[in-house]
Amino acid sequence: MTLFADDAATEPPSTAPSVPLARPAPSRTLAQSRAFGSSLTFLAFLAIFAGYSVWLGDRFLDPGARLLNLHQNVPVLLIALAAMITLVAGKFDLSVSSTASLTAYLAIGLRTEQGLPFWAVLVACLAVGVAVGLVNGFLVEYLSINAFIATLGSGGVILGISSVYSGGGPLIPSGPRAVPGWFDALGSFASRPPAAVVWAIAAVACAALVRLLGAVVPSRWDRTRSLAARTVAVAAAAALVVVGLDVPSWSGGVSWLTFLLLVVATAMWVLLELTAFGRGLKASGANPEAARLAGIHTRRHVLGAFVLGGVLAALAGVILAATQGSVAPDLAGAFLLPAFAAAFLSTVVFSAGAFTVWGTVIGGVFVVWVGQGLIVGGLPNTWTDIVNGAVLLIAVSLSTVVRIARR
Amino acid sequence: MTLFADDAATEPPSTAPSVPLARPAPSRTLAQSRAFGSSLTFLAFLAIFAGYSVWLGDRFLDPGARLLNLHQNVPVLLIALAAMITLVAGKFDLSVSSTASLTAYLAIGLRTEQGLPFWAVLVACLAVGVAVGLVNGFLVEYLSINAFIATLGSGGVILGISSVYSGGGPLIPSGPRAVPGWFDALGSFASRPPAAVVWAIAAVACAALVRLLGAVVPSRWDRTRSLAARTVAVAAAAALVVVGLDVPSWSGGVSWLTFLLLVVATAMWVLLELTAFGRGLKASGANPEAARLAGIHTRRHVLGAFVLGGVLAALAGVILAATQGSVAPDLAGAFLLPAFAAAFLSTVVFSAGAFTVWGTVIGGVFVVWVGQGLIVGGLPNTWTDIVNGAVLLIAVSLSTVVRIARR
Amino acid sequence: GAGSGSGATSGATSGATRLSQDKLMSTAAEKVAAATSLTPTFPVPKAGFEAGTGTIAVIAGGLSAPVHAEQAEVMKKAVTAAGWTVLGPYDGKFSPAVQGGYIDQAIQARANGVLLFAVDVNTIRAAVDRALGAKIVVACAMCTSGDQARAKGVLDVTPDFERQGEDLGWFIVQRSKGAAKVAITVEPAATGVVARTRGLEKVLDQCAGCSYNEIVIPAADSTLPGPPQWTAFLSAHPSGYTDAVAYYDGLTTPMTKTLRESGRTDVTVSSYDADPAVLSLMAKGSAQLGADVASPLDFASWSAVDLVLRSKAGAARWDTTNLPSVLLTGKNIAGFTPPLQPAGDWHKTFTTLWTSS
Amino acid sequence: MAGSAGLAPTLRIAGLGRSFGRVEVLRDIDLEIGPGEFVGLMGPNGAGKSTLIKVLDGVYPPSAGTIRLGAQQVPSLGASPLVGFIHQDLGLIDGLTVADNLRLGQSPLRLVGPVLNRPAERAAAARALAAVGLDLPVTGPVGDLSPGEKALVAIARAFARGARILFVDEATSTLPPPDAKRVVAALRAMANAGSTVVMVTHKLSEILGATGRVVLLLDGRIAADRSTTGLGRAELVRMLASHEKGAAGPAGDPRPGPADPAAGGPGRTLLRLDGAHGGRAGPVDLVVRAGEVVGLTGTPGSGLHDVGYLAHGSLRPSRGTRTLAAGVRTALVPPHRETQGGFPDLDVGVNLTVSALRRFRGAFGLLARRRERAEGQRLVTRLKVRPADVGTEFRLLSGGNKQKVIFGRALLREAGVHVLCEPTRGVDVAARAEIYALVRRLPDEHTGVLVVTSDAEDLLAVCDRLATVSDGTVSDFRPVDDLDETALEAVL
Ligand SMILES: Nc1ncnc2c1ncn2[C@@H]1O[C@H](COP(=O)(O)OP(=O)(O)OP(=O)(O)O)[C@@H](O)[C@H]1O
Ligand SMILES: Nc1ncnc2c1ncn2[C@@H]1O[C@H](COP(=O)(O)OP(=O)(O)OP(=O)(O)O)[C@@H](O)[C@H]1O
Ligand SMILES: [Mg+2]
Ligand SMILES: [Mg+2]
Repeated sequence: MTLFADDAATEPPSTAPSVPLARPAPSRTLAQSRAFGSSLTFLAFLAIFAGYSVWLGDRFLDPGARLLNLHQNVPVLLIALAAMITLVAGKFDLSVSSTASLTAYLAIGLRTEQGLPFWAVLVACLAVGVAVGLVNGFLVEYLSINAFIATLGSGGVILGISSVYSGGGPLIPSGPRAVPGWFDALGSFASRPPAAVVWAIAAVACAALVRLLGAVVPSRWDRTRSLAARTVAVAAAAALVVVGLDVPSWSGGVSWLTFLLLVVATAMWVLLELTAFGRGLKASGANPEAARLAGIHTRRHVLGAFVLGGVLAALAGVILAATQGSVAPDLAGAFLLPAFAAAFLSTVVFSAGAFTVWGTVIGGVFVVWVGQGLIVGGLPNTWTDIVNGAVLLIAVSLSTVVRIARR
Repeated sequence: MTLFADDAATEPPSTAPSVPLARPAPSRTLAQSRAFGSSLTFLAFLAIFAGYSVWLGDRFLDPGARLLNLHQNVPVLLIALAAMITLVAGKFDLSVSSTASLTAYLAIGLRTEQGLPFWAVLVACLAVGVAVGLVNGFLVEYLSINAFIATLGSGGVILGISSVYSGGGPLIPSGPRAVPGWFDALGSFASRPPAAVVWAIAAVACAALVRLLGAVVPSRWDRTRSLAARTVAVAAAAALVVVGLDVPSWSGGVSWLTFLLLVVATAMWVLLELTAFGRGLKASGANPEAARLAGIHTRRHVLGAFVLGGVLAALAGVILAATQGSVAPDLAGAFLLPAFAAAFLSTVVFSAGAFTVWGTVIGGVFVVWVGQGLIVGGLPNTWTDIVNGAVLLIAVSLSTVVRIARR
Repeated sequence: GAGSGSGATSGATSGATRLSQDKLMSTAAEKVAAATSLTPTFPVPKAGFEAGTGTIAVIAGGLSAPVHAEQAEVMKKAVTAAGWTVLGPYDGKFSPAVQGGYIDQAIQARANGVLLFAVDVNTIRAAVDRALGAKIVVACAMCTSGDQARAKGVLDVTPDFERQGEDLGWFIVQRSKGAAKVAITVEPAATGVVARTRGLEKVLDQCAGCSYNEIVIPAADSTLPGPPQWTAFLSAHPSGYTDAVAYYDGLTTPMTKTLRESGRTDVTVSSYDADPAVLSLMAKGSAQLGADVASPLDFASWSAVDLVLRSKAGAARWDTTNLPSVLLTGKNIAGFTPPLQPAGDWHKTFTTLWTSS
Repeated sequence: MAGSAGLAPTLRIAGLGRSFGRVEVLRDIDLEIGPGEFVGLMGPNGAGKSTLIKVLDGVYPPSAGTIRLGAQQVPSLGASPLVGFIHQDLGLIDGLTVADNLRLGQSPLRLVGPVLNRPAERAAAARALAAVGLDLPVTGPVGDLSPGEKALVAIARAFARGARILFVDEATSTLPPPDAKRVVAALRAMANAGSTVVMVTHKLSEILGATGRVVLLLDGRIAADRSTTGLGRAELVRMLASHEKGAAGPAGDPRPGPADPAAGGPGRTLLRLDGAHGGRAGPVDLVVRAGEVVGLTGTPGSGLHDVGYLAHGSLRPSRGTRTLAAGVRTALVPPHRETQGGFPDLDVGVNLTVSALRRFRGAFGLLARRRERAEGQRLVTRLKVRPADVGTEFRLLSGGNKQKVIFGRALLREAGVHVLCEPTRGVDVAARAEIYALVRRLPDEHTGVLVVTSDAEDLLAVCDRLATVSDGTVSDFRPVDDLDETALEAVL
């Protein structure tokens, strides 16, 4: 920071009266109400689940079943994250589900039909994700095609490639060149990382919470006091949750896939919040022109987002193949809308307008749980669409309604 | 013009050399190159069809078959127009296909099950469209919910209503309360308006063309000369088309549905281009804040767009019921992506970025024709997705590539 | 996959012997007469057993298809009649990912059995393996799961799809007097369709004067206007074809519609599934419709429940992979009352069996 | 770079040109700027000032000419860490925090691997802000800042990046005088310390007060280039005017004579605010009568513009009342033209007529598009918008020309009450005089004007009476006749 070494010297006394422009209390209150307002949707979902718990009891509050929902939706959530990352960059990527469908085929087909070693299969699948991302990014950023139509077109091509590859039929692995056992096991809810790993994660999450709470503690408290207070608060809350919700029985329910999802989401959160790339991406999405003028290579950033989206979608496809054990045409096609719904939910679950990683994951899971509660509760099948849609709308509108009412 | 009534008096003489309205030369070229650049995609499609004609001959250039494609896709195109009108307003409406599915049920069910007179059935269907539009508009404009997620949610609810109404099954009209014969006939390709009507439309189209050409004729020509030149040009082109493409045999192929589509599209074009509402809608879509400050009731305009979209989608559903004769769950679900593809194609078919009515209709039909040509040409089915997607991408990118190259 | 392109005309493949015209027509008459009998014999289990109690998850291929929704309810009724608990019915949404997910939920809920309706278990292999591994009985009504899956323990309850294709084939041969040119729609992703097509083509291969073309229509495209592949096929072949086969009745309506709108009267559409709408048209004597194949859906659903109960109770199973079906044509349609089922109170037969040891 | 911290390399531009299509926006630009120089770049709207700066930044490649930085020839200056640019719209990203905006485009401070050191970045950001005399929480979004704060943040960013040559495009045009003064003083200090500063401005006082050299750009060419030492205001005005035929009359005197309201002075009351609250304004009591021009001014954060919105009706009073005389329309020139002003992708014609469509209703209630276009074209010519073509897309216009179009839109509405917020923001000297003349001509027996501005010159030039806004409340009105600029500043 050479510039600031000699600040004192270069600064003219006249320009540095350091009189703050009036920025009174309102902005503080604004920020606070914003934090509250932006978690309202989250609270609304919790309220729904509380309602379910009263209504359905253990049939809904069944840790195993709920974690199974999470496990089963890992591919959808990965696709949602893929959609989210391009949305952060201000673009649509409608090809994510087609990419997943393609790599699902390749993950099994390249082994059983072409006989590639399995590591090569995985590399090939991720390479496909990269290639798809590069093509999409090229179309959108270098040929300036509207992302919606560009990825609609490229999605069609990708799906077409999968149907050419498969001949339009399903692919059922058989014969001597089977996929490795661990790959099959990966898809199973029963294959789980050691409990220690899960507890370690929980510990890290608590630590993060302690840190985050720093923003809430009155600023006049000194460091030690604040830290102590926060630690006690988090520990108490954790104990309550552990005992109240019977967490030890849950903790065994975190499958490898769930674990993988958490790892991926954490990595993406770090990427978006704690790296220069993430910052550049947000800037490019929010105001590409300004970002470019600020010296950010917006094209490369957006291209990077498409590539990352492609890789995540490819990963989702591979995992889908693992959970299914076989592949049918457009296996992931039905995931497109739920994935986008989760991504858009993230703009209200934890934030007021921005797409977030954890909002996507949690929003996606919550929607699944709402639906599950209805099915468990025995709502006639014909009604589920209505109630699901209505719950989504209510949860989302709550935050804005309250915001409007507060004005 | 009270303000400018005294312009001549107060204006310094030097600045008022009676500047004629003719544009200065440089911007003229700009406008021309823009017009050319924005019709490149259109030309690319024509080139593809020319290629098909050489390759497939009468098997592709079969007026009856091509008009049948148009006829069959009228519901899709109406849904595309519904999607387009909200896109003009800067919003997404993902509920259009669900609305169509619902009104398809109602169109048959309210008559055969509830026994309403058929006019009341039609009114009820359109009323459903209005209601859906009002709800969507309310969610988006008054509760400020992101349109993507709002209409995803409302679409779910609407679809749910249709499945509750139908009990989840299909609806096959039978028994004494049949739908009127004209309604059944409406869906048929064989029921056609008198040829005179078709010719009248063609004449109006030619007149419009004569008028539009006014922008191209050298401005130094006087009025009579210009009019004469344009008329001759259009008449010659029309004659060429009539004889070369055997139009008399086509003209008989315009079904009532196609006619209806043309009427609806014309009405929408008038609304968007020639009314204050259309102008306000475009402004609201382009910059809502600026529009509001300029005195436009943006909320009402956007609400209006949603209502119009709802009505068009409802109409599409009614027509779908007429063409199908019976209704199955989520009949129109598969139309959502093609409809949006057509709407987005309109941003490149005839314009450089703006959504247009005729671009939507023509883009939608062209995509269908491209696919038909491929299948007729015997392209293995597994390849159609690839080629379809690729054609879409190439057609769309052409205009931008050329634009970039010209810089 | 089994799909060849829509352009590939097949002749006699793999050494199928062609029959002489006389032999062909007499065989056809014989086969059609047998297939059109409205009172086929149903296999009936004899041994009774004590059903006890347990839980069965019911998963339909996709509830948006009326047949699936209906049969899911039939299954539910049967399970309840046996005094067992039902999970579901679940909507498989025609997505293997969703269907497999519900099987995993059944495992998680410790169900004793999984009842599938028209689900391709091969596309959810991993979930089925997990269920079988957890000692859960998996029975599938209206499925051709294949030898591999059956060997693993999947219980199919179904008519012989290949036979249904053959029946339709013989009908077409007879109708055209041995000179049929057939457009066969296929969906290579659906094993049932593939099996029916196999049977159909096997018969047509024996007919020297017959030929056929396959038109691949992916299920996703089957609801698009036309469907596009069919519209294009018609404009590519203005004449020459005598017959078309829709791979299920959901396609029959749009296909006949498109035929009518292109002013074609030269092609007759035959199909499977005996959809009420199609049957009512056929009963009215529609010239566009050939034959339709009816399967004993209700009976299959009940039989599937019976199989699960039997497996749980350790009772001997019976052969359910060859349920009868009936070929419906303009001639016998008047005498047919849906659904296709055994005569008498057969529901009672089952419930009695389930409570007698 | 610690050693050379003081001196910037010399910048040499030779034969620089740039065309868009066939339109030559810049031609034959020759400039040599040495270290420590503070150059003011002037010229009418659309002269090519912003384009010149964008070409130097590398946003557009030049069509001709060379750029040398020190001894080295470079394709553009954008890549050099020694050069900073602040464009007309500041280039900040509203959704990101102040700290993030400050770090954009700088090499990131890292913790481990690619992970950023957030606390260090925040500290650095706070230091950068302090260098321009700003004290803000760096974790809040930039969108919450006032324009003045944003400008200072943008400048702080450029300095923090180590820039020794700084190009500033009208950063002060959106600022109220006190903030503008601070910004200019900060730039002057940088120049004194050996940096090079090139500032685009339309404000004569800034040229005269701070810069050492003025470059006048006309029609994409350098028309004059001289030192400001010994240059008087009158001489500068003459210099500008001598190159602008036609605009000379009014431009020569930025303060035309006092208003000449319709006979009989102010007429009936058109608009009245009684104890109205809205946004950060309130309680507001205000009356606008026919035939008068009412002025309002105030400091940032005072809720000044909210009073404007209240008067216009785009902000509904949460308390109190707003009464508009029967049959009276209102029109608004919004304060922030880049975001609130225009429809970038629609053409100038549409942008002009959008508030006055009712005037172009023809047969069957359809728009008479020919008449509409003709009227738009007339206004474009009248306001000297460049390019003078209603078919141009709005986003292609230069900043000042955008302002003219938005002003034209308000005129076309034929409203009874015109609310003009910052009506002359970013327009050139000639256009400013033109706008003053137009505003003076607006009030009559049916029309009143409310000018809401932080630019004192506007008030003196057009208003009959004025008041100040502070903390959302409006002070007592004073007639403007007996005030001059210094007296006015005393009032503020
Ligand atoms: N991308 C572009 N395409 C075509 N014309 C352009 C483009 N960018 C700028 N112009 C034109 O170039 C001219 C110069 O614009 P520029 O923004 O440089 O003016 P300026 O001197 O900064 O004016 P102001 O004082 O109003 O900001 C204008 O007429 C503008 O319309
Ligand atoms: N909606 C808001 N809520 C709270 N504070 C705000 C809001 N908008 C702006 N501010 C704060 O107010 C201060 C001044 O903003 P600005 O410069 O826009 O004021 P102004 O122009 O005098 O008022 P206005 O434009 O509202 O009439 C800034 O510090 C900004 O952070
Ligand atoms: Mg400028
Ligand atoms: Mg302001």
